[in-house]
Amino acid sequence: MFIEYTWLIPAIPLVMFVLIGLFSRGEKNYGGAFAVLGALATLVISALVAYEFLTGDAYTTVGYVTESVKWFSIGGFEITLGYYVDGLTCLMLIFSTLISLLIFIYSLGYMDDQGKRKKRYYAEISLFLAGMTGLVISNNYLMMFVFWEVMGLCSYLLIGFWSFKHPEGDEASDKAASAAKKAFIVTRLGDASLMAGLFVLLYAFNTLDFVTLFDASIIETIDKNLLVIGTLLLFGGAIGKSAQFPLQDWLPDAMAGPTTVSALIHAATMVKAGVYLVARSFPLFTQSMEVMLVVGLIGGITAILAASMALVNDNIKQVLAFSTISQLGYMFMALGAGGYMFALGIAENDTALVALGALGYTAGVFHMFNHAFFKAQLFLGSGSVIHSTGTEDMREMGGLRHKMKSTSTTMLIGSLSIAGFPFFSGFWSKDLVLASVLDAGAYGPEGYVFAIVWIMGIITVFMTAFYMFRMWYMTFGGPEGPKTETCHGESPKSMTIPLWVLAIFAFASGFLLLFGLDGMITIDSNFLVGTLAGEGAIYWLEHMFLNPYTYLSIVLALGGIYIAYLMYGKFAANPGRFNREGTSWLYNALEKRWWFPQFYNWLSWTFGYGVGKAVNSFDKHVVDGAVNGVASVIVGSGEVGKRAQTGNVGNYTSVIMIGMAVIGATILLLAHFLGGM
Amino acid sequence: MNIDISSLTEAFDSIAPIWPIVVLIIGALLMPAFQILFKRRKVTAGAALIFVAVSACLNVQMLIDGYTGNYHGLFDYDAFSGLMIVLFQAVAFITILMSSVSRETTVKHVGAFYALLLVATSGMCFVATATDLLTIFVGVEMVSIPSYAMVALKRNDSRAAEAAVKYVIVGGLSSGLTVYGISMLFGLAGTTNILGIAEHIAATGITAAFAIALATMIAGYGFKIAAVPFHMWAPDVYEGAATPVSVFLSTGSKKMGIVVFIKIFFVMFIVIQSSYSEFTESMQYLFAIIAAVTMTVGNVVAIAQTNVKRMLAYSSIAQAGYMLIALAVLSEWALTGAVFYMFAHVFMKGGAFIIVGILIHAGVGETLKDYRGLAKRAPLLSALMLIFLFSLAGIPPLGGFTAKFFLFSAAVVTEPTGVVSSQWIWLAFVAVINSAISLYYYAKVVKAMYIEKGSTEERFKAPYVMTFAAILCVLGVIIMGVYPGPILDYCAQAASAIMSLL
Amino acid sequence: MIPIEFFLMFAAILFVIGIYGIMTKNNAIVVLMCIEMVLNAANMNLVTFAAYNGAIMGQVFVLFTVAVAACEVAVGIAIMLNVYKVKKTTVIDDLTELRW
Amino acid sequence: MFDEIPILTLMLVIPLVGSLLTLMMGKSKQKFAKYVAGIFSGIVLILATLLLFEENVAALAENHVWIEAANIQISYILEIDGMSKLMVFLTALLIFLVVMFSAAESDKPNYYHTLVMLMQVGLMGVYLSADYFLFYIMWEVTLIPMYFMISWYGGPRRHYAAIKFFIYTHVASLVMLIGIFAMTFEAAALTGSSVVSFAFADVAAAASLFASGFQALVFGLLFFGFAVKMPMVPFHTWLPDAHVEAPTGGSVLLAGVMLKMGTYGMIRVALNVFPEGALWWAEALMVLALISIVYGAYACIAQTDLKKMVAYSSINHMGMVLLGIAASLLYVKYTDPAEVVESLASLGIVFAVFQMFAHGLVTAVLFMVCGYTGEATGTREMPLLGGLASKMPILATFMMIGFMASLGLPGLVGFWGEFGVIFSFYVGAKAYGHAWLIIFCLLSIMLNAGFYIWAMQRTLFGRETKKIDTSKLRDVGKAQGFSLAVLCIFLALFGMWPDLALGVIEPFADSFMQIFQGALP
Repeated sequence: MFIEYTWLIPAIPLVMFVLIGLFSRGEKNYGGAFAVLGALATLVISALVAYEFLTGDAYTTVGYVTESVKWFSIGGFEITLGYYVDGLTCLMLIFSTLISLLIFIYSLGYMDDQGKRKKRYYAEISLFLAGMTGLVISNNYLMMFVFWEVMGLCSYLLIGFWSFKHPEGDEASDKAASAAKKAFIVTRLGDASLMAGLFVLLYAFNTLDFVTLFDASIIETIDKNLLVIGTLLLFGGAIGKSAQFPLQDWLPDAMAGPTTVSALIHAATMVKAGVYLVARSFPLFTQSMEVMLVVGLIGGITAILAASMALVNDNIKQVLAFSTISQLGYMFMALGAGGYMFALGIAENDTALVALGALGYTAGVFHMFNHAFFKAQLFLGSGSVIHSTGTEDMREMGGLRHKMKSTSTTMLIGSLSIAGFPFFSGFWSKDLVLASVLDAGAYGPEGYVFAIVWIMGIITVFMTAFYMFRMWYMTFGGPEGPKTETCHGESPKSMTIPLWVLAIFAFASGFLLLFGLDGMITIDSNFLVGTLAGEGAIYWLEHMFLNPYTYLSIVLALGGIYIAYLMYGKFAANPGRFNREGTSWLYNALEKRWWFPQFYNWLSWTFGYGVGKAVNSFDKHVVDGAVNGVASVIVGSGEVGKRAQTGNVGNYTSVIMIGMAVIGATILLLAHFLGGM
Repeated sequence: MNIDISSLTEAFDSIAPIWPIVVLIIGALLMPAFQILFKRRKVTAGAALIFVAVSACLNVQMLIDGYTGNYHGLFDYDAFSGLMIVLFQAVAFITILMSSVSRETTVKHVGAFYALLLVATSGMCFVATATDLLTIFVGVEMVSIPSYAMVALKRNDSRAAEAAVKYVIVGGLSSGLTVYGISMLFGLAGTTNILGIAEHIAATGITAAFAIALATMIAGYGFKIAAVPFHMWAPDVYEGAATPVSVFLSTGSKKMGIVVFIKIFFVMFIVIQSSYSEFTESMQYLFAIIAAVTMTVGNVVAIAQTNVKRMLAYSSIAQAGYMLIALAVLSEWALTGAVFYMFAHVFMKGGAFIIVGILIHAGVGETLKDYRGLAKRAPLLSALMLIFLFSLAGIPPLGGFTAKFFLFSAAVVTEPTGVVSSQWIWLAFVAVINSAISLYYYAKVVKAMYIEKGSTEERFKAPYVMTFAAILCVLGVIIMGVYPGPILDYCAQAASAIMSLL
Repeated sequence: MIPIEFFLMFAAILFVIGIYGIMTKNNAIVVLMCIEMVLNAANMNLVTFAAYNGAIMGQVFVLFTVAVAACEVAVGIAIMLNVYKVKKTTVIDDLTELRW
Repeated sequence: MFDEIPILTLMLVIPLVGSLLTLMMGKSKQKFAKYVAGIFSGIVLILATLLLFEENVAALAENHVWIEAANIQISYILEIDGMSKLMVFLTALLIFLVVMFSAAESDKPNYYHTLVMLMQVGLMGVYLSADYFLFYIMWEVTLIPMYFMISWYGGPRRHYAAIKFFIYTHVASLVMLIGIFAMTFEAAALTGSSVVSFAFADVAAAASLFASGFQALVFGLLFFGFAVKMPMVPFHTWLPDAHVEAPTGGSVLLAGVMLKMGTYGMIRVALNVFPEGALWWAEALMVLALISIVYGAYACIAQTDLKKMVAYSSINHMGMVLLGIAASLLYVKYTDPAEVVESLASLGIVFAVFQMFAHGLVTAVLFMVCGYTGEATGTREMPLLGGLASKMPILATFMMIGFMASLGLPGLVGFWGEFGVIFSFYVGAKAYGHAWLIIFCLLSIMLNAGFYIWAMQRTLFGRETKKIDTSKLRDVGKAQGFSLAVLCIFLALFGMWPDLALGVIEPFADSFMQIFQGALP
């Protein structure tokens, strides 16, 4: 009875967007109220839908509910509009709407000083929410792509929110503008690849509806190469959106936007879309091991790369941004490993292996779920810090724990969670991820790749713990920094309440695993993944704590935390010792983000603008030059030709006679040869 | 003594084919009398106009009746000649209208001027009907000699005097060449009847004498149509002469040259084709080259002109080049196109010259500089000029376009409902490229009139008669553009009449 | 009887002289004379052919030509006088006001 | 619904009357010209909209013999079908909006509107006429008003631009004219009819009879004529100049409707009459299209003048149209006739036409905003601009919508054209065996995003410019705002519901491709 109204979920925020855009006016506008109401409504409906689906029988039988109307048709291809609800959808809906709601509420306080622009802000975040929810409920790739792009637009607008008239002056607004540009163009690169993927799939399947695409019997009939190409291109899209290596570089810059926006992008919407895409397309991806290998490897590289960059960064938001990238890396790791085993299992038709694959899938999605909460919490916390100190540079902070009690406490919870401190949510999913990656390492010819990926992952665990607590201590621990004196103290209730709510989730969301969430996270029943019901607490506790590597990761995490404490909490160890006072090659590499920004600048200036300049000058001088050249030749010959008109009739007669002579001679010759003369 | 009336009537009957011409000649003889009687230019002009009108009525009557008649093998009235006579009378009409008020033609001897004009007109009609080299020669001279005088009649004007000298010298030379060529042909064939000569040649073969004759006659009559390289007199004379005279020369005597070409070479080559097809083909190529060179030179040099009158002179050289396509293609359809083009050309070029004349008359001047901001000073005139120029450039839906449409199509496909022959497509390309080039300098005038700011904005008053003449031309242009059907039909009849000679 | 070539040659020479004069002479009057020579060369041809082919047409033609030539000269001389009156010269090299 | 009235003729007559009326208006009454123009173009727009939903279009055809002499038969034939429906609607809409937009035009407004109306006559004629003589006349008629519009209301180098535009396109039309001669007369000869008829139908009847060599040759001639109009690299250089100099309204019409004449003619004439020739040229078309696309996009990046950038982007987008056509050809050429799928064959044409329509709408917005920016700030040089968003929020919004639509953001009309064309090209290229070629299209997508976003950054965002006086910048006025808003609504409407247009195009494209394949040997 509720599922029929799934389409309302994106529709409501969309309506809000329009309403705010049209009717909200002036300084004191009700944009915020509209937006929050919209988010609340979406949350409610999502919850109802999820509840109905999970209790309904479709959940246990086919595993999805879908319904669609014809959108338009071209020749043989019919494109539909509709919803496709399954466990994954419900999960995504719940956490994205919930977190969005909290962020919107938080914004009421955080963006209160923005005056006229609040209208724009709330309109855009509503649209953003609409984009995400729409993406989640889409029943076909094209519709999904539309919302995918809508989100891209919103991220562009929101990152560039301060791209003109920045409170901190022109420099900042320039930075914001170029950050927005970078975000849009880089993700656009992914989108282009995704689009190409859609072409391949559309060509192969003659439709883009999930129902058909995920039908094992139909997939059988499709040319495998097309599938491989198609899925790889899809993954390209995911790389762009989820800021995976090598397209991860836009995300740190995207911090130029308001912190709430960063929270929205990192926790609830944008970057999750990439993971969602892969998770959603699992049936297609698992058609070949190679693709999954690529996914896993990319995930591993991203995880460690991003973590390494976070080690040395002094900007509180950028640290979080890097942590996001590296956590996303974990998710792809898990999906890759799971899919790999899955594909292998299908190929060798070994159900146990398939089950392991499903586990990896579960791990990936579960980590996304947890990450949403603690990342949202961390960002909002950092937001509250920035709000009260007015800076993002951690070196100017410190000792804030006394002035901002709830912020510091909640952020501590968040940090523990992301660091994988036992029993915090991060711990469960992260160790699940590592476990399945390790499993994957044991199977198949290319298994060793996953062994390497696992090593990357396990190192990342340590790094994560370290940089998170480095951040925490630099901000809240130690003596008071220059900006700490001038800060306004704790943030308003509208900001702290969401912090606490999120903190609770950040701590507790992991336990859901023990109460059957895993059953919810599963692929549709065409693929016979394990059982659709949750495995239950005992299974998972065994699975976790009988696994020696779990303890390894715990130890590493604790080690990371301890070192961070030594360096930045107790100042017992001077970080300078390790980077030779910032002169070491590695340190510079990290400072310069492994030279990725330089590389991309070089790339765009050479192959974008450089070629453009060349083409333009070619156009001006060669192509247009030819045209003008012809013209001027004709005109010039006119100028020359008129000089022949000397005005002396003697010359005229001479010309006449010469002409006649020539003609006569020709005719004579002709007559001689042709005229029978 | 008793006079046999019947013989007289016979005489009159037999003279029927040339009645229009006779009327004109009578008029020419009476002109001075009118001047002496009335001493007023307008009246004399009116009288001349009446004579032209009368002969036009006669001619149109005959044309519509489809009358054909032969006068002692010298004149042969058929659809073609009828149509051409209409054309020449139209030219005379326009010229008279113009000269009746133009300040350029205020001469003492008005009667003489109109006498000359009518004689020249009758000469052109001579040519239109002639079937014998003798009559053609005489006709051409009847046009040339009066036009020398008319050019010179613009008294105390150094440019006119000089133009007359050039004209008489070059003209004399070419008539000399012509006669020499004719004499050769006469020597070969023993007759001066064109068909007779042609058949004789076809029978006996191409000889050096014939070749020389051809060359001399091409040169001699090429002077009339101002085909390159016999064109150099044209710009000077057109520029120097009084504008009405320029109109007469560029629209009238040029057309007569084309008619001569058709009557002599077109016929001759087609007859010779039967026995010496390669020779004929090579001659076609010769004419094609002449045509191509003519239109190119005309257009390209016109670009460099700053004097509008002179520019128009060059442009009419180019137009002659277009019309020569008919000689190259040697087909009935091409001939139709050419005849149609002649009509269109009379109206658009005549009209353009009329506007130029009006501006000179009003003291505005004749260089591009003087044309600046004309749209403000004389909206109607500049609108008319715009139409004429665009028509010359071949912009639809105007007469110039339809004319080009039919003529150029003949280069692509020699006969309608005949298969496309790639033989003359290159000529079509040259032609279209040329008409694109021509657009450039016509547009320069348009730009001067409409876009650039003039030094002054005060209006001036244009003589009604001339404006009327211009409007007549515009009507012609537009009608030929929008509803060319009937005229095209007549042109087709004319062409088939020529073909039926063979 | 005199072979026809003689007359034709004579005519041709006359023609060429005339042409040469027209092209080279610098005095308009002289040029006019040369034109006459060309015309007369043509006449020469015509009568010759008429005589040898026994076709009377040639003679007729000659009469016409002579008449035409007369008119031409008359008009020509008048024009020369006119130009002399206006420009005080009949030298062709000086009559180059109209050009380009 | 229009059984009695000759509605198609009305489409030509109404604007003609309008142009004459506005022409008559002297100094005193010239300020009313815009109302007259508005009313007349409004009526035409209404008729066009009705036509868009008229099902039984065959009944509307008008056919009168016009010139019948010397076994030449020229008729006055007006017809309308799926493709022309859209184009006519687009023309009517843009003309109306241009009149609205130019309401503020103060210098000789009556002549301005005369030219606009005259333009409409020509454009409508081109899209409606079904006789080559008429078609060509209308084709040329469009040149003259545009020439005057550029040289009267244009920028500093307007004389150069105007004459260049005039002559360049005129040469192209003349070459096309030769092609028209060749095909019409040859058709008459082959069908053995005693009169040469210039009617589309009679010529197309001979489509299967033409010799292949002849087809290839004459297709080339026609193609040149149309390619210059499109414009296609390397025959495009008249376009940037014309656009930079033309007044806003002029650019809108030039890019919005006139360029479409090229691709329209290509489908209506070249493909229709010379299927075999078209196939012979298929690869060449594809290569040229790809060149236009990439070249245009790259040229955009280097531009500093907003309008010039948009002009080059038109080259890129029209290249897309050509690519769609090429896609269909490739598919037909390289698929075994037995297993040709009709829907796949017509796909390219469908989206080519759709892209024509989409680009018409989008580019109108672009030129309006760029033109307005130029008029308001006094410069269109991006380096001199910046941070305008805070001064002119409405303009900024419209510009953003326009740019987003043009770079193919889903939900706006531009996306479907791009998506569809590239997909059809993927299908064609797959048949051709070189699917990788779509990389170039993806590259163009990237570049589009690149230069549009960069342009926005340089114009609207970032620090507020100090180089020009921004103190008394005025945001878009009512009239301009209205026309822009209407256009944006259409962008969204067709973006959300492409079926509106596709439904009109598809039947046309299917029957077209069936005839096309039927005429193949």
